[in-house]
Amino acid sequence: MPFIPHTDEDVRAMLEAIGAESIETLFDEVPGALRCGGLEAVPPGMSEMEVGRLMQARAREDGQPLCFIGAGAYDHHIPAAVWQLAARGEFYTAYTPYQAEASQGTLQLLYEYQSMMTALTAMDVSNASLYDGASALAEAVLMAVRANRKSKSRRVLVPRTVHPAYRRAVQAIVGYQGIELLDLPYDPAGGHTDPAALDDHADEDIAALVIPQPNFFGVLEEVDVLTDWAAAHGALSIAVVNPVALALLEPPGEWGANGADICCGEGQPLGAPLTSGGPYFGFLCCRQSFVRQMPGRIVGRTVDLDGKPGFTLTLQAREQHIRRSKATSNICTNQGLMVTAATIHMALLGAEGLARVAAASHANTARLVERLTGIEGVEPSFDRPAFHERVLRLPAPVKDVLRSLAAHNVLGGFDLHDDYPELGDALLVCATEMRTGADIDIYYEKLERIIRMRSESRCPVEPKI
Amino acid sequence: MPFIPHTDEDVRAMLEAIGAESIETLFDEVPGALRCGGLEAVPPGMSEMEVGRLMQARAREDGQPLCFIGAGAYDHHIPAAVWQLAARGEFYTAYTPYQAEASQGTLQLLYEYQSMMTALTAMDVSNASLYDGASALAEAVLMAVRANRKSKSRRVLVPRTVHPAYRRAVQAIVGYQGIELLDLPYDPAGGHTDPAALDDHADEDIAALVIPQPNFFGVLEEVDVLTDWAAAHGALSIAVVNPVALALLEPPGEWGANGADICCGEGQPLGAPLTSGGPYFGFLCCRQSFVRQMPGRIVGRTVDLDGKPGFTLTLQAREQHIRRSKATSNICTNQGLMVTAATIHMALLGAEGLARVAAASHANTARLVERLTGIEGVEPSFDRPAFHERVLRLPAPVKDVLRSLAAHNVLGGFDLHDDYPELGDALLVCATEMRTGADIDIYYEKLERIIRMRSESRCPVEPKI
Amino acid sequence: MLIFEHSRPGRRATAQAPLQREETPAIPDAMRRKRPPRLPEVSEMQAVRHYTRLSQQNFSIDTHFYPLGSCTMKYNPRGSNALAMLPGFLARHPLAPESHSQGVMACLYDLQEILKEVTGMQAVSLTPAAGAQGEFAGVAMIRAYHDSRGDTARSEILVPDAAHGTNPASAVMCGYKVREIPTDADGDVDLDALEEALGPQTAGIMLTNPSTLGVFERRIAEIAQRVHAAGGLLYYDGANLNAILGKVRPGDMGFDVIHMNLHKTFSTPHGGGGPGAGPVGVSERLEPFLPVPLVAYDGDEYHWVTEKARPQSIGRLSAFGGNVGVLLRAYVYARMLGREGMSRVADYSTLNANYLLKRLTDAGFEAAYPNRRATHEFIITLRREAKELGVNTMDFAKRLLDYGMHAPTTYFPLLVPECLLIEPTETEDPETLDAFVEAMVRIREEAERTPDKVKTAPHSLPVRRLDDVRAARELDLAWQPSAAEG
Amino acid sequence: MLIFEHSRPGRRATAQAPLQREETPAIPDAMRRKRPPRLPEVSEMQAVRHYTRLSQQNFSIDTHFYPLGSCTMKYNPRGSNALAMLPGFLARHPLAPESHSQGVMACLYDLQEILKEVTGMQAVSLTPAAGAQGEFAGVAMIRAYHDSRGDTARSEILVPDAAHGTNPASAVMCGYKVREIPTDADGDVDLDALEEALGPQTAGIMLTNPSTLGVFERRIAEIAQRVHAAGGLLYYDGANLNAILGKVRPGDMGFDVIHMNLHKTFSTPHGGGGPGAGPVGVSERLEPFLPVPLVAYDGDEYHWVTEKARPQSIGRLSAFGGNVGVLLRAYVYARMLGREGMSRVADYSTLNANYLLKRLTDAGFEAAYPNRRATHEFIITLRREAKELGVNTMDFAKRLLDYGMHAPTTYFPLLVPECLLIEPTETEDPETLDAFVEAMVRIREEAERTPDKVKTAPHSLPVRRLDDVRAARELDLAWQPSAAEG
Ligand SMILES: Cc1ncc(COP(=O)(O)O)c(C=O)c1O
Ligand SMILES: Cc1ncc(COP(=O)(O)O)c(C=O)c1O
Repeated sequence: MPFIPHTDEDVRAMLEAIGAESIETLFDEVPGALRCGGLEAVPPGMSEMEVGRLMQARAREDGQPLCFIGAGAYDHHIPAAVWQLAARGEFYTAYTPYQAEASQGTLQLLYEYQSMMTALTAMDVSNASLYDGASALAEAVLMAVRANRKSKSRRVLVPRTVHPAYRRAVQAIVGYQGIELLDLPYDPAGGHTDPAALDDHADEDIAALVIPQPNFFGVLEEVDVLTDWAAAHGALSIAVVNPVALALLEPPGEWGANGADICCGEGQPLGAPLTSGGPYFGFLCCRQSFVRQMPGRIVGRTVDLDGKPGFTLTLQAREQHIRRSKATSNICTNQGLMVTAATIHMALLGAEGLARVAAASHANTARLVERLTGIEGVEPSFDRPAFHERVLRLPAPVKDVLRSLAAHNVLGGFDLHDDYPELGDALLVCATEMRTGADIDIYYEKLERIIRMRSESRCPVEPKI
Repeated sequence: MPFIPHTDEDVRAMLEAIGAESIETLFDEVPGALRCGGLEAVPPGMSEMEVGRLMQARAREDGQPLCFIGAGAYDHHIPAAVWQLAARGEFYTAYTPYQAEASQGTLQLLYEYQSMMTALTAMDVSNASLYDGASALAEAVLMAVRANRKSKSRRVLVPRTVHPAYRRAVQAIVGYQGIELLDLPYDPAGGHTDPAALDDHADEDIAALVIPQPNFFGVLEEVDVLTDWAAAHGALSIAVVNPVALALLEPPGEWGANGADICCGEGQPLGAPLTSGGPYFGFLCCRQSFVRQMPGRIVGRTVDLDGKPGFTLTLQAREQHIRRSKATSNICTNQGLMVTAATIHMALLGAEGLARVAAASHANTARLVERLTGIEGVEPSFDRPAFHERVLRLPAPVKDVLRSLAAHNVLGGFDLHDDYPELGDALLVCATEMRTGADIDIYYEKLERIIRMRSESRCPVEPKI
Repeated sequence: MLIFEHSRPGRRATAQAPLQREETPAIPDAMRRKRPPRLPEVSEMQAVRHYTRLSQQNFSIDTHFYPLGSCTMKYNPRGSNALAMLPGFLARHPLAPESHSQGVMACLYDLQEILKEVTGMQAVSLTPAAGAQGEFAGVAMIRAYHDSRGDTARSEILVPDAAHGTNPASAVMCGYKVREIPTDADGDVDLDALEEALGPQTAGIMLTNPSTLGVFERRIAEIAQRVHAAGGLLYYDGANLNAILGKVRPGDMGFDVIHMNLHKTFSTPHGGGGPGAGPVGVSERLEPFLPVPLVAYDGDEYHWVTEKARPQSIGRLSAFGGNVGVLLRAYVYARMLGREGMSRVADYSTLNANYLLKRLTDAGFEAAYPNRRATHEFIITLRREAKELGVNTMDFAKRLLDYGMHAPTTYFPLLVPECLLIEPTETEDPETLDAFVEAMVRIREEAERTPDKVKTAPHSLPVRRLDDVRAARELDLAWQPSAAEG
Repeated sequence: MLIFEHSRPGRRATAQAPLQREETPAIPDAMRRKRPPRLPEVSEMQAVRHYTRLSQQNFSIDTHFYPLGSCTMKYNPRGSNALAMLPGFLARHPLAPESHSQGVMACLYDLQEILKEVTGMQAVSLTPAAGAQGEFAGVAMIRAYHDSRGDTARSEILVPDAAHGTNPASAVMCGYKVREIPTDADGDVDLDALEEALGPQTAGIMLTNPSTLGVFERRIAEIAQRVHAAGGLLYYDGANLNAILGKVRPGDMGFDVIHMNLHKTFSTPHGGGGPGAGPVGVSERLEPFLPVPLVAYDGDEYHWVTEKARPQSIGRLSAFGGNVGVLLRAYVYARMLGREGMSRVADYSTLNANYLLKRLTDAGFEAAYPNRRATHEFIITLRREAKELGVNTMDFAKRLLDYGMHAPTTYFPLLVPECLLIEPTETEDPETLDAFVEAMVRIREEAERTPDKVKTAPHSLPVRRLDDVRAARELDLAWQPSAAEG
C-alpha cells in the first residue's frame, strides 16, 4: 500500500484497541445508500517507476521551443541553489506557521521577504503573498475601496494597458461586490495611458486608479503624473509592477509627490519557473496606515519569554479564521513555497544582480526589435520607452505567423489581436537575459522567411506537429 | 568574484591587519622565476546561466537511447527520495566524520549501511565503501593475501568469468606487490567455472579463490562447490556479487559449508545512476576474524560521556593516516555520498522490494532472450541458469550489428568479441525492470530487420549520428 | 541573524547574474530609481548557509508528526516533486500554443477525469489556486446559476457555525449575506434551525462532510433534499475529502458544487503555507458556469476551453491556468494510488483517527463527541484540564513541541471550548500515535506537578514562547537598517 | 533510533518496486537464499523522515564553518550539482558507444585541457577516483617509467615526514620502500638529509607544495634539480593546489607527475567522505604510462583512448572511466571561475589564511612557523595551553563544535605537537574568521576558569564526547536484532 505504513498485525491490534471488527465498521455512520462503487474510471495504481516513465514521455512531448513570449510570465535564470533549498523537506512539507515556535524557519524567511519587497517597492509594509499577480490586483482593488476614507464610491479606473487577463480576473473576483471597473484608454502612438484621458473623470468620485509599470505593452507609463492625479482626486493609487523592472525603475513608493498607496504584482520573475502558469505568487505592499486593511498573512518580529527576537504571524484579526465573514479576504493557503524561492532568489541576486537581469532583458529585447524590424513590413507599434517587451506590427495575420514559427519550434510572442483588435496585426515580443544573440538570429531568420514567402504568396511548408 | 565574499573594504582591512601591502605580497615566498602566466588556455569565466546553457546542450546531445547494456552497470529505478535526501547540504557538503560528535548523521547512516550490507551478504562485518567494484576486488585480493595465515603464497585464482575490466583493474592495482593472478577457464557449454578446472591447482599453494555470482556472462556459478574447494585447500574465498541478485540468491556468508571469507562487489545497482561509470561504490564484507585486515573506513557504535549511544570511526589503526606505510590500504576519501544514497535506497526497497527488482530484471531478460532468439540465427550461448544477463550468439559480427542498432537509438548490449574471441559473434544483453515489453519489441524489430537485411545481403540504411 | 545582517556593500553572488551590466539608454532618467533597493548583499555560500540553517528551524512532515486537524498533513511523495519538476514541465510558457502543450494538457485532462470520478461530479475545473479560491468559484457559480434564471432575490448563504472561516468569507466575496446554522449536541446540523433558515432568500448552503467537528453528517440526504426543495444549492467544502475518498462521493450525497484541496487529499506539499490547488467540481446544471480554462479532448488532441466556448463562465481567477505545478504533483500521486488506493486513504486515515481517539479517551482525555465515530480526525476538549489545572490547550500545544510533535489545530472549531482538532492521517504508523498519547499523558502529569513548565513551554526550540500581543501592538514588519548603517 | 528500529514485518514503501513479484522458475532452489535479508521494513515516509532528521545531525559546509586543514572545505556550488545531474548525463551507460557520448566526452576533454593548463603538465588522465588513487597511479607511472628503461634497481620513494599518510601508503602499494626525509625548523625539506638519502636506489620523491605544514617549499627548484640528477622523479601531491592555483604550476616547479584533488581545489562536494576525483597529470616522458581511458579529439569527434592505443599504460584503476559525475561538477566549477577566477582562488584563500593566522597570533596563540607566510592554511600549536592549562588540542576542537564551528584538522601533521591545521578557504567571509578567533579566545578563557567544561565538550550536540576506546575494544559494527525480535 503506497504511503501507508500499516502491517496486517498493526491493523489487527488497532481494531482490537478500538473494539471494532473491521475497518469497514468504522464507516457505519455513513448511510449505506450513499456508498459508492469502485471508481472504475480511475486507472489502477502504478509504481513510481511507471508513473515516471509516463511523465517523462509527456514532459518530452512538448519539446523545448525557443520562447519569445512574455505577457506576464518571464523566462529568467533561476540560480540552482533556489530550488535545491526551497525543496528541502523542512520548507516544502511544513504548513502555515500556526505554531510560531516550531516554524521560525518559515517565519523569519517571510519577514525577510517582506523586508525585501518593501525595499524593492519603497513601500512601508508587505504581506506574505497572494495567489498570483491578477488576483493580487483584485485584492488590491477591494482593499483600496475599503481603505479609501475619502471616497464613498466603488468605481475604480483601470487603464486598458493593464494586462487583459488581469482585467478579466479582477472583474470576475470583485464584480459581485458592486465594484465598477472603468476603462482608461491608451495613447495610440505611445502605447501608454494618456494622462489627459483622466480629465473625463476629474469630477467623478473615484475610489482608486490602477497604474501599471511597465504596462502590458512593455511601455513605461507616466507614473508620477498618474499618481499625483489620484492623490489630487481623492482616489488611492494602485501600482501594478514587474518586480525585476523595479531594480531599474522608480519604485512605487516614490512615484509622484507622495508615492503610490498600494502596490501589487506578479512575483514569478523572482525565481518561479514558468511551469505553464503556476504556481506563481502575488505580492502586495501598502502604506503603513493601510496595514489593517491588507488581505493575507503578515509576519511580525517580536520577542520570546527571554526577550530573544523571534517571528510570528500577526494582525490575524484581519483574517478569515478569526474574522470570518468580516475578514479582509477569504485567502487562507497562500503561495508560501514560491515566496521561499523568491526570497532566496533575491538574496542571491541582490540589487545589482537584479539590475543586471533587468538591463540585460531590456537590451536583449531592444536587439530583438532592431533585428526583427529589419524585416520588410515589421514595425514597432509604439514610440515610447519600454522595459523588456515591445509591440510589433506585422505585415501578415499574427496568428498565421505564430503558427508557422511554432512549426519551427519558435514561440514568437503573444498575439494581441483578440484583446486589442484596433492595433491590427500586432505581436507582443519579449527577450529576457536567457535569450542569446544566436536565438535572436534564429527568430529573425524564420520570421524573415515566413514573411518573405507570404509576400511572394507562397505559403511556407508548415509541418503539422 | 564568484564564490568569494570579499568586498574591497574587507580586503583593505584584512591586509591592514596582516600588515601587508597587497595580496600579491603574501606570495613573496614563491620564487619569482616560478610564477606562471595568465592561463590563456582556460576559457574566460561564465555565469551559471551560461554554463547551464552549455551543459544542457551537451546533455541533450547524447540522446536518450534505449539501453540493453549491463556488463557491470545496471539501469534500475532509483526512488526520487534517494537523491533528494542524499543531495541535502548536510550530507552532500560534509566530509569524512573525523569529528564524530558533529557528524552523527553520516556516522549513524554508515553504521546502518554496514548493517544492511552484512544482512544482504550474510557476512559478519562491512566497511564503509571503496571506490568501485573492480578496485574493491583488488583490495579484497590484497586483504586475502595478508589475512591468509595458512598460505605463504601470493597466487590467486581468478575465473575468466569474472568481469574482464575487473580482472584488468586488479592486475593494475595488485601487480606491483608480487601477486600472481591465475586464470580459471570456464565451461564452454554452461558459461560457468567448471569446478573440475580446479583440479589443476589442487596441489598448489593458493592464497585465494575469487568466485563471481552471477558471473560476467550472467550465469550462476556453483558457488557452494567452489567455496568448499577453497576452504579445503587452505585458500580464502572471495565472493564478487551483484547486491541486487542477493535479494534472491544464497548469500556468500552461507556458501558451502562455512561461507565465503570475503565478499565484495559493485554497489551501483543500489541507487547510483549510471552516469557514465561513476561515481559508484565498492562494498567489502568479511568474517569478523579478518576485520583488522580490512581496508577503508569502519564505523562502530559506542557511548558518550552520559552513556548514550553514538557512532564513531573505529579501528583507525589500520588506516593510512595512522599507520602510513604499513596501512591496510592507501584509501582515504571513499564514496560516502553513494553509500548515503544506497542506504536510503535499501531502506526504501527493503528485502521484498529488492527481490521484486531482481525478479523483474530476471524475468525481463528472459523475455528479451526469448524474443530475440526467435530471430533466425540468434541463439543463447550457454545453457545454465542466469540472473539478469545472457550471452547471445548472432549470425553477424556484433560490432556491425551494434552500430546499426545504435543508429536506431538502441544500445543492444556489450560486444564480447575483444575479451572472449572464442565465443564467436557473442553479445551480452540485459533488460532490467526498467525495460518494458514495448522496449523489448523495439529491440526485436530493429534486430530482426538488421539481421534479415544482412542475410539478404543488403545493408540497412545507417544514418550517421 | 537576518540575511540583511550578513550583508556588506559590494558583496555578491557573482555567478548568478549576467557578468556585465548592460547599458539602458532608452530608459529616461526621470523614470529610473535614484537609489538601488536595499536588498541583502551576500555571497552565494552565505545565502545557502543562511537558508539551510533557517530551514532546520521548522517542523515539517519530513521531520515531525504534524497532526494539524483540517489540514491533512500527510506524506508528500518525493516522486511527485521530481516528476512535476521535469525540465519539460518547468519550461513551458503558459501561453505556449496547444501544439507545444499536449503533454501537460494530457496530464491535466486525466486529472479532471480522475477528480470527476472520485467526487461523483459532472465536470471539474482545475484552475482555483487554493481551497478558498475554489470556494469563491463555487459560490460564484451558485450565484451565476440563480442569476441566469432570473432568480435574483436569493441573497443568503447558510453556513454551519462549525464551518471553516473561509466559508463565510468566500460567500461574502460573492456578495452574499451569511447566516449561521447551529450544530446539535452530537455534531450534526440542527435540522430544525436549518428548516427555519431556509426560504426564498436562500441561495445555498456550504457544508463540510465530514464536518470540521470530525464527524460524518448522517442526515446529509435529508439536508440536500430540504435545501433543494427551498430552491437553494449545496456547496461541499472538500477539505475533509480524505475521510471519504472512495467511500462516498459528494455528488452522490446531493451536492451541486464542491472544491477539493489537492494539497490535502492529494498530498501536494503545503510549502510553509502554500501553494495549494482547489479544483471545483459541479453537477450538470452548474457546468456552464465553471471557471476557465478547462481542458477538452477530441479523441485526438487536447484543447483549451475558454470564455469563447463558455460564455456563461464565471471567468478567470488568475492570469493563467492556475497552479499547474501543484496539479501535476496531485496527478502523479493519484496515478500512484490508483483506483484501489483511493479508498485505502479513507480506510487508514479513519483507522488512525479512531485508534488515536480511543487511546486518548482510555487515557482519560475527553472526546468532544463521545457518541460518535471519529472520521479522519476528531476533537478532544481540555476544558477539564484547563479548569482544574489551570493549564490550557495552548499550553498543551506548546509543550507538545518539546516532545517533538507539531501541535494539533487549537481552538478550532470555535464552538468546542479548549479543543484540539487532531488529524493523524493515514501515512503515520501506530508507534507514532502511541508516542503522541504518551506525550499527552506526560504533559498532563507535568501540568499537575510542575504546571509552570507547561505554561512556559516550549523550552527546546530556537525560541521560547513568543509574545503575540507585542507583535501586534509594536508592529515590526520589515527590517530597517539601523541609523548607523544608514 | 536506528532505521531498523522503525522496521515492522511486512511494512513497505510499495511505490518503489514493481507492484508484483515475478516468478523466477529458472533459478534452481539450491541457489536461492533461504531467508530474506534482514533489511529494514519501513514506509516511504518513515525513511524520508529518518534520513532527513539524521542529516540534520551533521556539520557541513552548507551549515557551518569547516576549516579542516588539508581538506579545502569550500563552498560547493549548487549549480555544479544541478548541471551534473541533468537527465542526459545521469542516464548515460558507461559502455554506450561514442556516437551517443559526444556531449559528455566534450566536457571531459575540456576538463583535461583546463587541468593541463593550470598545472603546467603535458597530459592529464581523469580516471583516478580520489587523491590516493591518483597517488597510486602516479607512483605506478614512476615505476613503469623506470622499468621501461630497464632501470629496475630503484626501490625507494622519499617522503617528507610531514607528508599525508596516503603518500607512504601509496608508494608501498606500488612495491616501493618508503624513506622519510626530515623537515627543518622553518618547515622546509632538510636539504642535507635529502642529499644523503638520494642515490641509485631512489625512484622518486613525493612532495606537497605548499607542504602540509602550510608553508611554501622555497627551494623546490633546487630539490627538483637534485632529485632529477640522482635519476629520480618528482611526484606532486596536489591536495594543496588551492594555495597556488594560477600563481605557480607544478609543471613549472619541475614535477614529473601530479595528482589533483578535484574535491578540494575544484570544489566538488566531499559527500560525507567522498566521492572525490584525483586526476593525474604528467610531463612528456610519463605520458605513455597514463592510466586509461583518456579522451582525445580529432577536430571533429571525441574518442576514447584505451590500452590499445597506449600499450605502456599502467592500465585501468576501476571498471569504467572513474567518477564522471564528480568530474562534471569540477568542470562546471572551472567554467564558472574561468581563467581569471583561478588565481583569485589562491589570492583569497591565502588572504584568509594569513589574516586568520595574524589575528590568532595577535590573540596570543602560537604559530608553528612564526617566520613564515601562511599559504592557504597554517598551523598553530596549543602545546603551551596543553602544558599550562591541561586542556589539549582535542579539547579545544570539541569545544569549538559547541561554538558552531567544525574543528580544524587536529594532530596532523604528526611532527608538530598539539597542532591545529587551519584552512579557512577563500569562500569564507571575514566576519566568520573573526568569530573563529573570538571562539578560540573564549575557549582559552574557559580553559583557565572552567577547564572541565572544555575537557568534557561538546555539550550542545546530539551526543557528548564519544568513547573511542570502547568503540575499538567492544566492536559493534552492525546492528543485530535482539533475541526477542529474532
Ligand atoms: C475546512 C476547510 N475549508 C477550507 C479551507 C481553505 O482551504 P485553503 O487553505 O486551501 O484556501 C481549509 C483549509 O485550511 C479547511 O480546513
Ligand atoms: C595532503 C593530502 N594528500 C593526499 C590526500 C588524499 O586524497 P584523497 O582523500 O582524495 O584520497 C589528502 C586528503 O585527504 C591530503 O590532504
